[in-house]
Amino acid sequence: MTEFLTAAVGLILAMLGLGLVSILRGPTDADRMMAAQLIGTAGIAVLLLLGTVTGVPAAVDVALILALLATFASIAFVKKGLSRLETDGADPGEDR
Amino acid sequence: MNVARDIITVAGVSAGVFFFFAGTVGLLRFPDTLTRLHALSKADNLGLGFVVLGLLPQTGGLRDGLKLISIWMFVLLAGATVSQLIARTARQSGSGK
Amino acid sequence: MTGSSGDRYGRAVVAVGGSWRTATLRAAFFLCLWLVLAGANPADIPAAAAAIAAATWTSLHLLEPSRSRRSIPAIVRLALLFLYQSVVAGVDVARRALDPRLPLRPGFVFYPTGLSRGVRRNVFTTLTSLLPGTVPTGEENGQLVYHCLDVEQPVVAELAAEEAALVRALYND
Amino acid sequence: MNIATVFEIALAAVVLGLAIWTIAVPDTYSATVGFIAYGLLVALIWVRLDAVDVALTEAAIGGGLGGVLLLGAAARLRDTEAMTTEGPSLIVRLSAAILSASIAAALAVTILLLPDPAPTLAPAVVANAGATGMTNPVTNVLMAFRGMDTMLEKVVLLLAIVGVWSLASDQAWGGRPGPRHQADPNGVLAFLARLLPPAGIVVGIYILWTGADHPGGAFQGGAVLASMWLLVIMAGLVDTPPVRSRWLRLILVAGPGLFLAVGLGGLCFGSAFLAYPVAFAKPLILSIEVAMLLTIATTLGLLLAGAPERSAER
Repeated sequence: MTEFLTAAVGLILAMLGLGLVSILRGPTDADRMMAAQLIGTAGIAVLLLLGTVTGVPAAVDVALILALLATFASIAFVKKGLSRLETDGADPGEDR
Repeated sequence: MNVARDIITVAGVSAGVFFFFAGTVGLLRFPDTLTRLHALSKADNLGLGFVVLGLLPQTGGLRDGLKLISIWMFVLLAGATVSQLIARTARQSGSGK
Repeated sequence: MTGSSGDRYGRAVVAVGGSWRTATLRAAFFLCLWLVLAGANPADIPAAAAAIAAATWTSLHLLEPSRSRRSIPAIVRLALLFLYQSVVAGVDVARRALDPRLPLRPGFVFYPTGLSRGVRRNVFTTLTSLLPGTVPTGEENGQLVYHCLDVEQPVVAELAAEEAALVRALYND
Repeated sequence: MNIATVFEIALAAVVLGLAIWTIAVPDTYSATVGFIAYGLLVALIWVRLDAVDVALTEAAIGGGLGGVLLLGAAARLRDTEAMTTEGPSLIVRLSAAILSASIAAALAVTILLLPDPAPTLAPAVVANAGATGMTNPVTNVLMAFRGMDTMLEKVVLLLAIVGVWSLASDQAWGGRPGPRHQADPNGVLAFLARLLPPAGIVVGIYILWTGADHPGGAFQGGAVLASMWLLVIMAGLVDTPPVRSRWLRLILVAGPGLFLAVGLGGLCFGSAFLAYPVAFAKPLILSIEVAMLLTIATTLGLLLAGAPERSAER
């Protein structure tokens, strides 16, 4: 079982790496914004499997933090940093 | 009993790996930003869901299982809202057409 | 945190006074979350109480209680429906990604929703972003704009069915 | 070759590849995104090395808050980058490369020269765990065995916030930090900022509380609370507090202040500075950690919000 789960971790990690290559290549910023989301799913899957394989229950807590903070990073990507907020406007097309 | 558990784990985790694979293939093959976003947000969320399902029999008890499920719920909520924000950015910058 | 405390306290009092029921329900939810995270341990009571109180207070501040009636069976049906839909959505994307011909007919679809702007519409778009082949990309002229992988699918009919299920479960007023 | 080794090589390859990409990419925004992804992935390495406390901190700081700080800087730089066409000169690039390479080489040599087994105080830490009544060795080291270092670190955080505030112009002094964030109160961002923070508060306090016996602690918990606070600020639901607020300043000094008070108490009634009486060690440490949680969450949030820019009146 351990061997199987370790192999699964390796495969998901490889998928994560390939996905990152494709996302970070762009061409637009919107593509790159998906990076945190990709890590938020694939990275958490790796962590949960790793926690089971190595018998570290606290890995689940790291996954929990990653779930919250990958969201936070994604939102920061969308807002492109705190200082640019006023010029960017959050959603000019939506309400007015 | 143990065999049944292991079968669930193998099946769940394999399905999870398959969906991560499909998601990455989609990221590589789909033509524009918004279609790639579909691949990422749908396939990877389901992949994580199946990994969680597969790990449930290996956890120590009910609470650990619920903890895994609640992590998946957090990811689903985050993925569903963040993908809308990214989609809006992509549509406004006109790359989705 | 402090500068605007006057009006925020005022609003909190109204919200709490108006619906103790909502506060209790939310506190119960956060209690469940704590129990799932930390387990039931008598030594944890002070921390759990602080966490639940802080979370409930924040939640009442940020999200005003809704007054519409909820139906538990309809909520369960909604949850199962969306769980099923998210599996279908994943399979759908996987099928399209792995098909050598890459069957995509992407495009935008406009959907006129009957839900009011704000939390209701956000709940709807968030749930429908789990539907197969659709991602909500914002609003234009009061209509929701969905990006679809395949515009030939009956997207608008499906969305209308989801909206009806959501209204039955949460916003039946 | 063992299957676990294959996995470790894959992990190292992904992280190293991402690091090289981050250095090589010319665009600042892309480099920042790469760096945040790198921070989130390094957390996986720490879990693999059984250093879960470090993994939590890396995820919280490297992936979350630090990345957002860099994004803010990148957004400012992007405006100026558009005007300046030439990059740094060849000599600057070369000397930066030589400097980085020599630091990396020195680290590698040091690690290779370590005796086997490496010198460690871990057995001593484990043997004395009973002294505080807490079973997480990292918390024992941070709060008891090396308590002085931890206290001074918190003072450094306080100095950092004073440094950031001192960048304010005279008119804005005492006002609200950062720009006022505008976002549609009915939009998706506001929706997430209404739902997620309450759950984030429960998680943050849980991370603090579990730190006594399992990986976790005030810093990681505080970082989670700070990011939830910033999420609400970024969604425009609340404004940053004016820095002249007395309550705010009280919270900022609460952690180090209580730490110092307990330390002086040890000097007066006990044997040494920061010597906890054995019977009260755990409650004292826990109350310091609670005060620390508030201080760290507020300090990190304010550090990211920036210098005061607007007067307190709306």
